[in-house]
Amino acid sequence: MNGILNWILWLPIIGMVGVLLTPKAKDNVVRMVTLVTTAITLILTVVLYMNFDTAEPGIQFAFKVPWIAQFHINYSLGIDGITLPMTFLNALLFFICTLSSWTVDKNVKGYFALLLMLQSTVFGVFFSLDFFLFYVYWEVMLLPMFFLIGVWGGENREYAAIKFFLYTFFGSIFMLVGIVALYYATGKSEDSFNIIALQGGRFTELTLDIFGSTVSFEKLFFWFMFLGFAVKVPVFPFHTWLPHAHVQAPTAVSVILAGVLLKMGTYGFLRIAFPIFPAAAVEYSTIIAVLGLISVIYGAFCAMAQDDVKKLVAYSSVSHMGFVMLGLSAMTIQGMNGAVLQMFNHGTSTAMMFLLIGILYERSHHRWIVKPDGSKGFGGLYTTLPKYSVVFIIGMFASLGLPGLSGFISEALIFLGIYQRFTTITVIAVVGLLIGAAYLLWMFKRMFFGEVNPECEEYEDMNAREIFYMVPLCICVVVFGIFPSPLLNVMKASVGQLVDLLAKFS
Amino acid sequence: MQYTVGSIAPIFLSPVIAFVINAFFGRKLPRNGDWLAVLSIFISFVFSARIFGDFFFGQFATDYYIHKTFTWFDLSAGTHVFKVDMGIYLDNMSSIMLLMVSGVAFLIHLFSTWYMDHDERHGRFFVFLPLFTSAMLGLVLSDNLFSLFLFWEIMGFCSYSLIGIYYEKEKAGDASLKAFMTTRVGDVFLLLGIVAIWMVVGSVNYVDIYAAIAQGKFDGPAVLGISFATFTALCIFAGAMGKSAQFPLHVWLPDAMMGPTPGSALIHAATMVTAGVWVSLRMYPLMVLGDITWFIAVIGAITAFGAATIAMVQTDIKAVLAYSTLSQLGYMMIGVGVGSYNAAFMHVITHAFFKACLFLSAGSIIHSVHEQEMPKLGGLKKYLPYTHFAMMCCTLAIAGIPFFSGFVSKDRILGDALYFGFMAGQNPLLAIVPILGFAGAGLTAFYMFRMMFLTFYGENRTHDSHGHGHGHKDDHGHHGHGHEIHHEHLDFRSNVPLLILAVFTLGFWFAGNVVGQNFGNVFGGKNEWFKILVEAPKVEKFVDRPKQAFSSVDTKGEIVLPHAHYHHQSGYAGPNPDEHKLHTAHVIGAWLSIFIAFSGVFIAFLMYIKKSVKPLAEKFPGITEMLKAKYNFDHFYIDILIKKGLLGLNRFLAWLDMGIYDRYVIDGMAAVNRVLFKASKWFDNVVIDAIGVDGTGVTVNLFNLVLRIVQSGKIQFYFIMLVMVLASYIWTLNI
Amino acid sequence: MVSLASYLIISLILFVVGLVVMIARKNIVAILLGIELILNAAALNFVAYSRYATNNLDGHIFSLFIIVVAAAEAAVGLAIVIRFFQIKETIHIDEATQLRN
Amino acid sequence: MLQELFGYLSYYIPELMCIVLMTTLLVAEASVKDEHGSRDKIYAYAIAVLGLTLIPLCQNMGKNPVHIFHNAITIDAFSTLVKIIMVLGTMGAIWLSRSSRDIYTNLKSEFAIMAVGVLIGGMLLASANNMLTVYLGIETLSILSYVMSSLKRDESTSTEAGMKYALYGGLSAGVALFGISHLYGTLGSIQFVEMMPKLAGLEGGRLAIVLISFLMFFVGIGYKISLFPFHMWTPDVYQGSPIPVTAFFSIVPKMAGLATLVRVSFVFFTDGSALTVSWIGLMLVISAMTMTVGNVTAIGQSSVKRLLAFSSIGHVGMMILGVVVLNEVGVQAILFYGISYLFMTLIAFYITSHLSDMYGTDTYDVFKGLIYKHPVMAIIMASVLFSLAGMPPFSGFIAKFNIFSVVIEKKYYGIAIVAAVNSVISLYYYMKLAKIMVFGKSDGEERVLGFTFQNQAVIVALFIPVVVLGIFWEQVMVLSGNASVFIK
Repeated sequence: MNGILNWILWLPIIGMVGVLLTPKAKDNVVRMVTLVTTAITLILTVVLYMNFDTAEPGIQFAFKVPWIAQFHINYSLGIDGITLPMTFLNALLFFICTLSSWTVDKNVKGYFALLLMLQSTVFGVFFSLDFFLFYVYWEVMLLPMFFLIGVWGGENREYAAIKFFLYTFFGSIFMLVGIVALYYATGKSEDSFNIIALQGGRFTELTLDIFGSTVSFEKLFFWFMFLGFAVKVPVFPFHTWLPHAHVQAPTAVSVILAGVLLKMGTYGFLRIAFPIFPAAAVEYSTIIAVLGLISVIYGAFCAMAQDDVKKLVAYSSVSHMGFVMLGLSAMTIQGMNGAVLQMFNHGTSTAMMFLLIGILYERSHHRWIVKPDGSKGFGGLYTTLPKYSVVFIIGMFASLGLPGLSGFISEALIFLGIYQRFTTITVIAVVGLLIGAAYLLWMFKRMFFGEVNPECEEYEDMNAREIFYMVPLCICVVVFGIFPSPLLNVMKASVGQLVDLLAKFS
Repeated sequence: MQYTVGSIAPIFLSPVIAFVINAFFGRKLPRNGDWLAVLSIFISFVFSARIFGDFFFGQFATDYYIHKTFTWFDLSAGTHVFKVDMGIYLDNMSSIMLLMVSGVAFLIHLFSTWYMDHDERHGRFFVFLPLFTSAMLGLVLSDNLFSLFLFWEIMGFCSYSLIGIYYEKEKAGDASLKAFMTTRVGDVFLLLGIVAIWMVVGSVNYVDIYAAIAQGKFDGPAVLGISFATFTALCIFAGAMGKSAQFPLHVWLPDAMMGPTPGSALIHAATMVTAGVWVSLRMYPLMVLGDITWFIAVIGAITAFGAATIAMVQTDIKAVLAYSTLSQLGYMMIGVGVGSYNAAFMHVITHAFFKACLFLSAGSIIHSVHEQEMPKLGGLKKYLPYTHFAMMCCTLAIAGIPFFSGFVSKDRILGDALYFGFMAGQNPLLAIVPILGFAGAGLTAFYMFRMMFLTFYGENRTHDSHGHGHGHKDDHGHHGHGHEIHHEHLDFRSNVPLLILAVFTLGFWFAGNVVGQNFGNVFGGKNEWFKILVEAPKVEKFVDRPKQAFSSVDTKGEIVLPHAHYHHQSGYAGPNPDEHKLHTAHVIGAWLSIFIAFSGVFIAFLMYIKKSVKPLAEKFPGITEMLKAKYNFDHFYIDILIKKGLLGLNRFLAWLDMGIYDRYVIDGMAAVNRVLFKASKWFDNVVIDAIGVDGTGVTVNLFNLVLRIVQSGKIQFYFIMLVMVLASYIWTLNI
Repeated sequence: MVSLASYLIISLILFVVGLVVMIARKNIVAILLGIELILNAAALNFVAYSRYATNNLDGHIFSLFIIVVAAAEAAVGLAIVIRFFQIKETIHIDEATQLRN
Repeated sequence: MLQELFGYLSYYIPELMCIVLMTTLLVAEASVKDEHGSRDKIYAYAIAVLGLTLIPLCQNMGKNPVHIFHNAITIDAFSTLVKIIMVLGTMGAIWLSRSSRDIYTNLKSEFAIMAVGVLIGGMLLASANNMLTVYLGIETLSILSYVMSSLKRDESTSTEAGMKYALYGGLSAGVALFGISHLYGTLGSIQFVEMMPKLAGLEGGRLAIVLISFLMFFVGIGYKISLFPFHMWTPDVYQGSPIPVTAFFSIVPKMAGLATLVRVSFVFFTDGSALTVSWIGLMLVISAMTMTVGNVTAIGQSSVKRLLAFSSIGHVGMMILGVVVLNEVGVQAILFYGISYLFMTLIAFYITSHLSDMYGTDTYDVFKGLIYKHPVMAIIMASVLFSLAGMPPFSGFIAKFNIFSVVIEKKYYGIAIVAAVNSVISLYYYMKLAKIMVFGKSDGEERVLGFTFQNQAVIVALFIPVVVLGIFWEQVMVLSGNASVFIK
């Protein structure tokens, strides 16, 4: 069973090679190859879920071979309860995105090859238990994203692509410094890159003097890591790449970006920043909470002012990931579980939103709620696209946290988590929920209610393919809204372990 | 005797099943499966009736309750334990509520099958209505605030969908958005309160909360300077204000009448809007502990009076009913506030019956006349006799005429309010509560009869208005095709529910002594069954209760409230009760309200039948204008708060984000270089070449600029640099 | 009897003169001459040092090499300057400012 | 005596081969007539011989370090590895010059000749063990470089470049020589081994003189590897010279200079003396400045050649951080950086050269929409740019990683941050190029003539190490690790 992670990790690459080997002008072959690859990957993740031992908080399916013996760098993979939902999400979303990208006709080979490469790298980030390997995947992930946004993106794509790239690189280069510092902090020992072995607050006592002043190693390098991950999440001061990237990216890429890539940031906190520097994490949790709060409110406010529906959803992602940060800063089981659950739920609901916007875009070729000239971009879609509207309602209410749909439980848990630590922040954060409902419903009202806009009359409703790939997400949103246990049971052991660790230092 | 879950769950589950089936296969079923919905509700009705019977006919002690829990999900890991329990909490109050909800819902469903016939949204309607009913029943059954909030929000969603069911209307969109958002304002605070209670008390079970209150354990760190009990009480009441449309969150309810009339009848009159009152009653000990009962009373009074005043000038029949609903909800809140516990709850029940009936009658009028503007109606008595009969009963009830249900409940509330305001030794300013309350009662009688007179009496005005421009008034898809009256449409599905509901507007169903005096022995020994069955929660008895999953619990205990002894005779649960004064207050209240009610009716009669008095609009045009503008709340909220305030802020922030922060701060890193590049090019061409390269260039302090000068291509300048740098290095060696 | 110091001072003067020439003169050939001056200053140092301070022949050998290299450098330098003159018809150093951003 | 000399010569075979090659090339060049076939033969010959020199070099890698010619020359693994890098660089440059239009056809073999000459100078410098050798190395390197940079005889820019190089080189060489002369005087010898011990007992005026002289000597090396503030000639010369020359300059003289810098620092500044401390401080400042200057100025450039010139300055600034730490690991990092840098730079210059040949200019626009004309070339170029910026999974990342690690091991966090920020800046301008290449709409679909099958094959071949060193870099690390251990 230990090899299965390798299969999941490298299957997309095999698929990519297959795509590249298919002769030119055989676009459907390319699409089929990609589809089959992602499907098999999805099946494998389900197998993974079947064989997963929910009682075990630690790493499972571990796989480890030495890579650079001189530096004790290993090719070591493994997952735990926090990774598994992300893995499933990743496989699912890529399968769906392959279907949704069926209509891409510009340089199909390159597109799908890059898509598969992206999937593999994202899996790599989630699986790797070796810090060096983690960093490599973390960085390599940028390359396919860069080209996917840059080549297949909207009118202003270069700017967005470069911005995304530079932003992340800026953050991660500091993470690199942190990684190397850890390598020497452990005295170049066997486990100097072993993420699991580094965990547990080994560096609490360590100090070092820079420019004469003595600084705690842990506190200094917590911020290095923080920078690396916060850009990805994105937390408030580092969020401005997100709207550009989302608006410019093609639908599938926005879905992946919002659905999985943002989660890599919070996953970094859960897997690296918090466990390796627990004392600092506890000490600075207030700052994290405040930043999360700002992201929630600020993102929601900005979202409400947007006239471009995709930009609106992009800002809503900022807001929702702010909730995740709040949950993380709580450092209680409610908050942490809520955060991980929110990572998954936001993945599904936002994916739905972006896919739906993409579907609409294919018909309308614009995304204006209100056109720059002030006229209505859409209107009366409810009348013209009934099926579409129903799915849209599900996705929208899921992401505004209607009870019975997935968003609610995670947000409620997050609030439960933070209340005790940060009462005032909780009180302010509920405003985020309020505005969150406001901008979504207002957008919905402006687009779907009222007289049918003459432009929208000849849009045809969702076709079989689109319905087919929306259904799994609807199921996720509804089922996990009513029975969250399948997810929570998987993650709670690992989360509990992490909370225990952090509790030691608070 | 024991209740198994199996005998309770169907109440909630059968509508859910109906919803699921209709949602997926409704289109394929005959009549879009409306019969399925009706059937499912009937099943719940039967089960609730059984339970009510058991409770009513003394199967149990009056303070018996059933508490069954199961774990929804469980986060326990290692040392941490955290479970989210769901469960059923069933006591006298909920048994009554269940019966009311399922009964009224059943009748309304039945009516809707007639009303929604040939309506394009028929199927959609019968998807949401069962869902709503199930949510409402679930809310009544649920044993903790969390699941209550769950159903609470689902009801909100149904209300949103039903208001916006005619989505091609712009106004429908506005109304549904407004409804959801306004209630959401309260909801988030409710959620906040729930979270606070959960994390501090450790559970949101009613019984746990009661126990915590009784043991004085219900205190946590003060929030925002407010004591914990007050904070949580306020949060929960905020939720109640949203749902029950209390001032200042009342604006959504009138607009909610965009929805089809039966929907309005069920959701916005009978059940959902009373959920706020329900939660306030359930959390009554908390309200007392947090000492915000006076606040509740004041809010209720303002709502009751304000809404009544607006209702006086409304011309749309549904609008009148909407505002009367607001006003009545205000009375319920007054009841909660002044501690008139069971009267308040009784008013919930009585109001549910007569208001549902009123709405259905209005519905049948609209459906047969396709007109809902009262000035264009009139003289319908002879066309719609049944409707007229039912509506008259309800009007009498709501106006507070003796022997009708409305009188019983409202009179008790007002009596307690009188005591609360003048005799209970409260802050004298609280006298406002009874004053507004009585005034509102008079206005109620007036505007209800105004409606009756304008609609059913006088000559028929439906024919002299022309076809055009009335279709839109109709909440139907129909567009006004003349105004001939289709009373032949009326069949049992439309009439029977009305009549049944009308029957329940009689007062003696709810209390033997309909005029304060006890005569007639209606329910052998249970004359005052309401007082007997419904008591304010006696927190003491919950202190040490056995708690195991799926087992009914039977406990008795001392009857004690945090600050007052529950008063058997009057049912008064407010502060410092006094036997005699209470009695006096009730007697005074009774006669006062009778007098006021009749005078209200009389004025209406003079104005609209005898026409001896000029109607309001001509008498006080100024006031009328203000009332027609609904005190400008909508304008204030939407134009000022939302459009100017919130949206302005948002636009500003968004501009700040992309226009300033992103463009200059983030891109600045690169932009600086580009700018300096240009600047330095200019510097090169102008300065360097003009005055030739000498040391001066070095003094320019822009880093990039210096670099570019350095790169000026003048070899000798390179030499100078070299020498100077060498010299400076030597200098730094300081020898 | 001339002391080491005087040689060093002479060579320092040569060096500085060379520097000044290279910086101040606008004639490329003059600048080449400046280079020669500097090289000679160094050569003088070597000879002087090996005569007075270090009793070995390294200095002398070094200075021989310097002469050779200086010759080669001057040759190449002049060649390039000639080329430059052929193209630009001037040997004014400030004409050589084509290469710049 | 004599067979001792022969014993020495057995270590000196590579240099001798190069000298022979140079002379034979001269003769051949004089004898051939101007037709292509023969010229190609000359190229084949030159590259073949250079390839052959790799064999004795590889042998030398294994041998124990020795000083030959009375301590004038040290043959050890370090210098040998540097020489291997330089030889490879020279081969690459010569191959490039073969197809480059930037060099007049009748001068192509001159280019080869002088490249080999510079290579010899570099080899001399790399294994120089006394001041005389250092000086001769620098001058051999320089004098031929002047000619190379002015190889485009009819263009004023090229001539100007040559002249500037000559004048600047002359000055700095002179300054260095002046410093050397005083060192010789105060320390009493020109042999490193004999000078080092004398450093200990210095104080007062003599110490001052030594310090100043070291600084002057440092100017000589600094300008060769174009450290700030002696880098100013670099962009002008790189811009003026033909592209193959630029490529050549950005590899061979730099590696030679670095080798000298490393050796000198190791010889003189390994004890914790005051001298060493100030030296480290100086080097830290210089490396920080060099990186920043190189990268920040590179942003503004409009010509790709100039861009690469400045970026090479930035890279050197990165590399000398390996010197600052003054330990074997640092040298290891430098060597690895050199190896990976060699391939990346060659590829970058190859593609730039072919494109600028095609369009007659080397502005960014020539890269426009390359992905549509030559997808493979475009992807390789993009990868190389990312690699230069230090992105995994390419060798550039590992190189930077090693530098980071050695610096952080010594706890120089400040300079580590500077380096980090610099690599972000560098990514910015590299990506400006990558962007134009990938996203820019190409005007025409016409093929670039330069990308013949041969050239593409070479580029791909050069690209393989860029990837392999990014993933399986352990062997090369071990190799450079062995090379980093050398005697004083």
